[in-house]
Amino acid sequence: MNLILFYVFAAVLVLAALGVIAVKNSVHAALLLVLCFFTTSALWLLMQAEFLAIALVLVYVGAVMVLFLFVVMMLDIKVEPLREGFIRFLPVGVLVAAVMLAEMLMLIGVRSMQIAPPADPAGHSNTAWLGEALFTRFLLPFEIAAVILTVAVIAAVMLTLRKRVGIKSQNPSKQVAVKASERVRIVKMPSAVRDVAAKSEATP
Amino acid sequence: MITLAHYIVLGAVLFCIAVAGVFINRKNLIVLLMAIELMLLAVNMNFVAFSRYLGDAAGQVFVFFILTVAAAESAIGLAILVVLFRNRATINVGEMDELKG
Amino acid sequence: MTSDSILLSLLIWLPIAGGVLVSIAGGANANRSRWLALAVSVLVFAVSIPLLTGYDAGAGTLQFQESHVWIAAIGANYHLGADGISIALILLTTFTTILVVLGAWDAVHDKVNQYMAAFLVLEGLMIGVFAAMDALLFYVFFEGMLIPMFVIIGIWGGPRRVYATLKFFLYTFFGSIFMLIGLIYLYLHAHSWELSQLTALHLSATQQAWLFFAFLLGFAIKVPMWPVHTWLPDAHVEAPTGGSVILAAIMLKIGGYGFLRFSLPIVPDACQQFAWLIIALSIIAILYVGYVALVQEDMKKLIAYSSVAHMGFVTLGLFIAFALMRVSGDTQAAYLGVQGSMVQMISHGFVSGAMFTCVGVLYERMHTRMIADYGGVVNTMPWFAAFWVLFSMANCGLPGTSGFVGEFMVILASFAMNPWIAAGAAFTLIIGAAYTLWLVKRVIWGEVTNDHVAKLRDINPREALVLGLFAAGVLILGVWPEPLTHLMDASVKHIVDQLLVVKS
Amino acid sequence: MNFNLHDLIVLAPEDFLLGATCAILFIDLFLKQSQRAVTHWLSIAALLGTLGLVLADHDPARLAFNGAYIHDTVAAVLKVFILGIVAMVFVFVRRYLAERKLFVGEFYTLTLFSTLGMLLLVSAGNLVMVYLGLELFALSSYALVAIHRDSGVASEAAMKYFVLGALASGLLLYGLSMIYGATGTLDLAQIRQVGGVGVNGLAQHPTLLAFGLVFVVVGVAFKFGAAPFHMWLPDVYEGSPTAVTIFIGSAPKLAAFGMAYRLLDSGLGSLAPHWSQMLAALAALSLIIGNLVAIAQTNIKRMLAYSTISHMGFLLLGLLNATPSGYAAAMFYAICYAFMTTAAFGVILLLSRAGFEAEMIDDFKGLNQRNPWYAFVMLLAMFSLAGVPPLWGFFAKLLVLKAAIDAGFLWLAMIAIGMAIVGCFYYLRVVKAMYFDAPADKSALVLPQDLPLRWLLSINGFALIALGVLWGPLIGWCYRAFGL
Amino acid sequence: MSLNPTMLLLIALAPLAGALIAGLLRNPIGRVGAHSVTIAGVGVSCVLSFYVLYQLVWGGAPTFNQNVYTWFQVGDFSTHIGFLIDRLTALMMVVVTFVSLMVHIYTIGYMADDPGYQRFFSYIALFTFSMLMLVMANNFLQLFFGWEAVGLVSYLLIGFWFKKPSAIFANLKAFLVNRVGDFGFILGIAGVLYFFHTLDYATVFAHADSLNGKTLDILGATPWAAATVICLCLFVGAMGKSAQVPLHVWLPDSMEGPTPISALIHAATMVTAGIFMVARMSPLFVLSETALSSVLVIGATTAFFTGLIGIVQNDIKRVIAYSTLSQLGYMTAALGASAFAAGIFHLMTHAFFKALLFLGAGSVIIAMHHEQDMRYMGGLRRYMPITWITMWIGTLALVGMPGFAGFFSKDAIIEAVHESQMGAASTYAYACVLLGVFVTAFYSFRLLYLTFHGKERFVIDHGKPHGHGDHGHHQPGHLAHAPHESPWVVTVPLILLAIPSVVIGWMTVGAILHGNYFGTAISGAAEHGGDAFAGPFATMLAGFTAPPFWLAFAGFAVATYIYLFNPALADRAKKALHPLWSLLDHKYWFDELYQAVFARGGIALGRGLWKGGDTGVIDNILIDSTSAGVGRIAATVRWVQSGYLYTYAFAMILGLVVLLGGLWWVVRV
Repeated sequence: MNLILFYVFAAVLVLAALGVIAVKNSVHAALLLVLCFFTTSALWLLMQAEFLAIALVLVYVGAVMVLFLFVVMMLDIKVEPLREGFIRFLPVGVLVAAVMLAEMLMLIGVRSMQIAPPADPAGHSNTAWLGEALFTRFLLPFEIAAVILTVAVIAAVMLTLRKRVGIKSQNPSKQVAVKASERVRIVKMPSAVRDVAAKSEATP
Repeated sequence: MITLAHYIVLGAVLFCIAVAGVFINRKNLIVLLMAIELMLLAVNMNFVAFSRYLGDAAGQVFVFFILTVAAAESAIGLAILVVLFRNRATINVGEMDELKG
Repeated sequence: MTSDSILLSLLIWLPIAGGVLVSIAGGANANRSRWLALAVSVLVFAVSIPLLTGYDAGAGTLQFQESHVWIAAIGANYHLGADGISIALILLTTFTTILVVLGAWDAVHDKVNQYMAAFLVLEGLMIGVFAAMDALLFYVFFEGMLIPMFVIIGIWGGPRRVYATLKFFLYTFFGSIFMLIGLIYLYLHAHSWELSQLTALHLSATQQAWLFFAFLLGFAIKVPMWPVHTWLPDAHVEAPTGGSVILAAIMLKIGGYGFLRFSLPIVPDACQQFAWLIIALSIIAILYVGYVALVQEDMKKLIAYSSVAHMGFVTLGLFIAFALMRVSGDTQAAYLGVQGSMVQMISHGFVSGAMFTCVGVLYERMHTRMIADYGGVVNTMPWFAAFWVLFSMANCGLPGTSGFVGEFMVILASFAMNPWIAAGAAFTLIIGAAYTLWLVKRVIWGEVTNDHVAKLRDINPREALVLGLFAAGVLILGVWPEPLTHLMDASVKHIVDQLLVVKS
Repeated sequence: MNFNLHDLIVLAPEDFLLGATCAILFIDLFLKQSQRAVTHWLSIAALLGTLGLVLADHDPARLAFNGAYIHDTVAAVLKVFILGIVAMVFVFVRRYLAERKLFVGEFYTLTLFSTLGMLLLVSAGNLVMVYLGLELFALSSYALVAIHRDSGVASEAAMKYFVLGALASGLLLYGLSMIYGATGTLDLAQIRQVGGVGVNGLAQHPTLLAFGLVFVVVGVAFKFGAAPFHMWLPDVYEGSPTAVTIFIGSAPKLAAFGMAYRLLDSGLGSLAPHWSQMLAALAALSLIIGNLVAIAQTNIKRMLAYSTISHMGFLLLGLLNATPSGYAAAMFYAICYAFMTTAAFGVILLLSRAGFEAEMIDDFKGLNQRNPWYAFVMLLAMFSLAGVPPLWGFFAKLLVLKAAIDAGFLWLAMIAIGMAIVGCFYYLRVVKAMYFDAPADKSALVLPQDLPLRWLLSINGFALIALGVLWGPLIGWCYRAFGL
Repeated sequence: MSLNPTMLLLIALAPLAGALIAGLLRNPIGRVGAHSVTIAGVGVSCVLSFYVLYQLVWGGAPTFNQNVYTWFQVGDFSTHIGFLIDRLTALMMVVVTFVSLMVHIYTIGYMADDPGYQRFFSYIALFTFSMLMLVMANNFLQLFFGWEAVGLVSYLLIGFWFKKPSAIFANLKAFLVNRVGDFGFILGIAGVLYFFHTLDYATVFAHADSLNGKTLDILGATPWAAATVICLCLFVGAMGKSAQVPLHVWLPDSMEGPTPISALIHAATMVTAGIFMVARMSPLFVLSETALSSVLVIGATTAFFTGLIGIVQNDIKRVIAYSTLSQLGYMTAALGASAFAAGIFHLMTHAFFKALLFLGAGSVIIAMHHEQDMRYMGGLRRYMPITWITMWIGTLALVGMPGFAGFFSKDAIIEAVHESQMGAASTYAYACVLLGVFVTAFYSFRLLYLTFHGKERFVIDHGKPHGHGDHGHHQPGHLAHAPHESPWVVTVPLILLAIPSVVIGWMTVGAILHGNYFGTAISGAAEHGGDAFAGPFATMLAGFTAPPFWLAFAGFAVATYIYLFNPALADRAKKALHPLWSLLDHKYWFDELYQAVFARGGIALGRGLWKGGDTGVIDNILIDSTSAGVGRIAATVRWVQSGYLYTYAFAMILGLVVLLGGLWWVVRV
């Protein structure tokens, strides 16, 4: 039963993956990639990796792919010219990929991997199992991952945030923070009657 | 019975598709980024499978980190893409050849 | 570790420090640079005198030794030492540098401080080459020389200086870097860079053959031997006078010196095996290059080619010694061959240096080096002509001048090997005289050929001093070479005796 | 297994740097542009403080965080030089940034984060740490390359760097997954142990580990910029602002060495015969491609990029020896290379002005007449890069050649020296331009009033010759780091 | 009583000192100073040389052989500068210094108007020094030293008038041809060292016999006798210096130099160095029959064939030059016939009378304002009687008029050649030397008649300005004023040389040829003294009946008839025998041949090697095309860096695939 499920999901996954790299439209590709993630998630569930299966959907589908789609939409890219030359270079690409796959399978030695998974101990919780490892043995990496995310934020902001000049927009915080003394400027004006000499001095 | 080999072969196939996607794709940068995501997916598949069949949590923890980093990576990648698009008004790989030789 | 004397260190670092001083203190003030450089070079020469007086020539061993750990991690030592051969060459260096500084007095106006500094630094490096008894140290000095010379030719050289200096640099770099591989290989076996250790190493015939060719590339290009000599004419032609003088007088010697210090003692069996090759190349150098020199239209090129031919004697002398020792066991002739090539090196230092200085004197006045532009110079420059004829005679090996001594010894020694080799070498008597005296005929003798020659003024006292000092060297060495041979005799014996050790 | 404070003390330098970086990030927010110098000096102070902490720790090698973090002399040496060089880079680039409106806090924070990534990378004790250190360093670099947002070439370079970098880390990860599968552990020490006795657990196939190794080698080669994984390098060097190029071109090579050492020796040391061969092939290709293509360049930054490729080929010569002395040679090479490259780029930075990048070889024409001293510094850098004694670069080459010959790769050493001659040619072209060509503008060079840059650059140049003569202590340190 | 080393040093160094003072201080000391100091130097040498001769011959001094200083020492082998003074040396010293002294004095007159006056004195004094070093040497090295030094001075003196293209051509030619000889010489020396391990005469000659049976592989299958090789090599040196065919070509051209040096160097002393050398080496030469027969043939050939050329020459000096060649041939033939003493004897007599002839010719040339062509002379005897008479004396000595110096020596040579036992070589040589006598007489008297007798063929243009300094710019045969006898500084040396030309043979023939004068200095010297010697007078009387006298007389007669009585006959003969005349006029085309083969051939070869070898193959093909090739490869490889991301990625993947393939290749089992 599981095996059938595996083959189904695997087939979908591979087809979707091929679709990602082959379809014309970036939006379609993104959606196919989402499909890939879902099927992968299902395959991981088959391995009782529940936490990661959910995380994959949440992180990727929920965050990363949305970002992708957002960018695709935002950039308003013309699709047609992006497809040129695909067919011409396909044979070489397929050949190299095939050679690589052959080499990989040869060297991995899949035949020796035809083993069954060990049985799970009773009451095993994948999440607890992971959590324990994460916060004991992998505490330092965990912290560093946080730093990496910080870097990503800094970098993304730095690269994309623009203070555009020449735009007349209000600055609400400034507006709110203004004091009364700054609102009114008292200008001392001379009284109407002045001697002629002073006037002529003022207007050169 | 699903053996380890099933997952590893699937991972390898995915990986090769991703690799092919990177260098067959001559035009669209976004698809290129997606191919890279596919590649990471293949890697994750391997890690999860090994972790499961070894009964060792470390592999799955690694996947956790990969997911995290990949998210950050996408953010930066897309940011760069946006900057590039602003400068060049294109994300066509074939037009990105000012630096060469 | 040990330190008999700091004299050699002083000789190496004093000029280098002096060079730095000149380049900084001299600044844009050309005269100050000149005087400073002169002071430094004279001082260095003065410091080198104790080498001669303090040397126990009878022993022939390394003296004035100084050894400190340099790089402990790889066993490299700062080991200096000098035997008779080194001392002779060091003195040649310090002496010639003075003349180069003097010779450039009026010839160089542009960036004088840099010019002088480059020569002083070069002097220090060259002394380092002759004094280094550690292979790595040797190599560092050996290669380091290229930098100042590259700059000298490139900045102050003639119109094709860039081509010439690049060719010079890449050619010599090419050779020496293969030598480096050889040295590293040796180091990996000996776990030391000490020359004495490398010499003591036992190597198989194949290993020796490879090493031999690695060294050969390095030294043959430096010497230069036919057919890797073509950088030399270009470099000489384009180099400023001082550059040519140093190049011919000293840098070429380093190739010969290298053969003697490295090839011969370290890979004696391969040297024996391939002696025929070197001998053949040397004879070709003497004959072929002699003919090529004959037809040159540029004075400097002619002298450059004659240098190649003369250096052929150096390699010939060294390698017949080999063949002799191993085949006929004629030790006496072997000494004579090696000694002859050493004397030839010193002598060629004087003669070629003097010849290039002479060309420089003419070039400063006429700004051409083409033979065809001259003629009848003796009419306007009699004293200069006298010097020129003297040096030309030395160049064609006239007895009584230094040029004769080395050639004579080598010819005598090579007869013991094979009369035909001697005949090939002796042919230089004819061809050497032909190209040199034909040059003299076309440049010096005859009626004044053009207005430019008619306007030439004779050498000034400074030039006379430079040429006079060269002439003194040429004549003293020619009339009485005994002090020089005595200086080197025991050291030569020492080296030649090592040749008999079969290592493989 | 429990967290203990001791671990954080072992990590003191990284702790300090992270804290300082965050502080700078925060402080910078409140600074006006005219006060940006505060960020500049604080960043340098942070680096030097970290450097001090690294030096202050004389304890012998130990681990922290369950082996995730290795504190040993190798890491210490690499960190000292990484920090020192980054600090030097900061001094070098200030004026350049200011003149191009790039003098922003992000440059400093990103560089500091990147540096932190490098520090962690060289101390990594398991595969996760390697990956995270690498990514921390790499992600910051991608952003840095694009820091000049209005520059088309910069963003193009950043994009190429990013895509290829991501591809490379994908490949690396794939390899790591195989290693994990083959050995059942992520810990480098354990991997070495397991790999040493044969293949363990699930992966019964004998070549699985070696299979993973290939991907690891690719990942390492990418970081070094070794051919054929070098293609990002010229474009990134040329496209980035010189201030970023000098950073990318210097310290990361040390980090890459650290990464290679951790992965290949600490982790996969048992496969040394395999990876030696692979590195040999990469080295040969790097030497050939790097040197040959450099000849054809007219842009000095691009030329230096190709020269980097060839130098990485040299560095690999040391690495592939797979013995402590070979590693020491490679590390020495990396350190030396970093200094040579900062000197060369330093002169470019010095010569550049607002609106003038000084990045063409022709821009150096007649420099000797206009400013002899900096021409001389550049000359030293060029001859050192070319490997001419008595400059530092020669000794670095000497050691790696020795290592290669020692390992039996005589053919490779021959290629290396053959290519060194070719290499000489293009370095000499720069010297030729500076010394032999007449300047387009004969006036004396107006040097910027940036005394820290001028002094430090002079010192850097002088170091190339001083360490050429007295390199004993440094190589001694490298040797000791590897237990020799 | 033995010789005083200091005195010997003084003999050698006094001329050197003179040369240096005159040469380096030419302006401060002026003309008078220059000639005074050099004449003083040479004079001292001359007097002391006579004293040395006296001591050796009459004072009973033993042979002096002592080193002055070590030249170099290598291992156990050392070379020295030192003196070997035996009777041969002493004889040579006397000849050299005496002739040199005469020439010095003569030069005062001859060069009176020349701007290079001091330089000239410096040179000839230097020459005297060099020649003395040569003859006084006690080893091969010093011999070679002197040998080359005289060559140098010869070079400088031939080119003394360095503005004359012909002069600077001639000096180059002289030097180079001599170098060909030296090439052989130095190989000979090398051979000596190889076999004897020393270069000292005494040791070498003492062990000369050890050479017997030693061989060298030179050419072909059979090894050559060592003695033959060495002697032939040494003789090549002698051929160069003593201008033997085929290396004779430089000597006639050397007449471009001022006449005094033609007398001194190219007649009396330097050119005879080869003869001296072979005589010195006689202990070696006697070991090789082959070498001796070669010497004989070459000497005889030179004696006859170069003499023939003298017949057709018009230049007064060239006639004497060819005569010198011919006489050198006689000397060489004597050496070849093992009559070393006879060779030296002729060397000595020849030195006097040939110097006399040259100086006489020089005197004529002064009178003719540096016109040397005999076709524009004639009848000069009226203007310059002393020259005329001394020239007659010299000529008589040359042609071997019984009683005159040349008679004794030449007769001895002809006799020796006649007696030599070398088969065909001897026969040929004998024929040559006999015919040579006729030829000698013919051209000698032709010279006398054309110069001093007959009618005047020059024109005296009074009033035309002229300068003594500019040579060769005047119209041939036109003189500014009438010729007159030369001043006493010229005539006195003529007279002083005429005296020995007459008497020296008479005085010394007994001692030298028959009296064992040379003792052990020359091998084989006594062998030919075996026949009965009844004193010079008897020899002289016998000479009148011998074939040489009649041949000489025939020559005299023919010359007298043609040039004194029937001048038109000469032209007719010239036309009738045109091919022969042309052959002689072109000196057998030696010059043309050498010019074509060695000069032009050498230049062509050099150019070929330079353009073809150095520039073509080494530089263009090996060096430049390599660098160009590298550049092309660079341009190609650069193209791979296309700028496209997919190319970059593809390269990475390809790298990965290759590495994987490599791994697969390695691990496949």
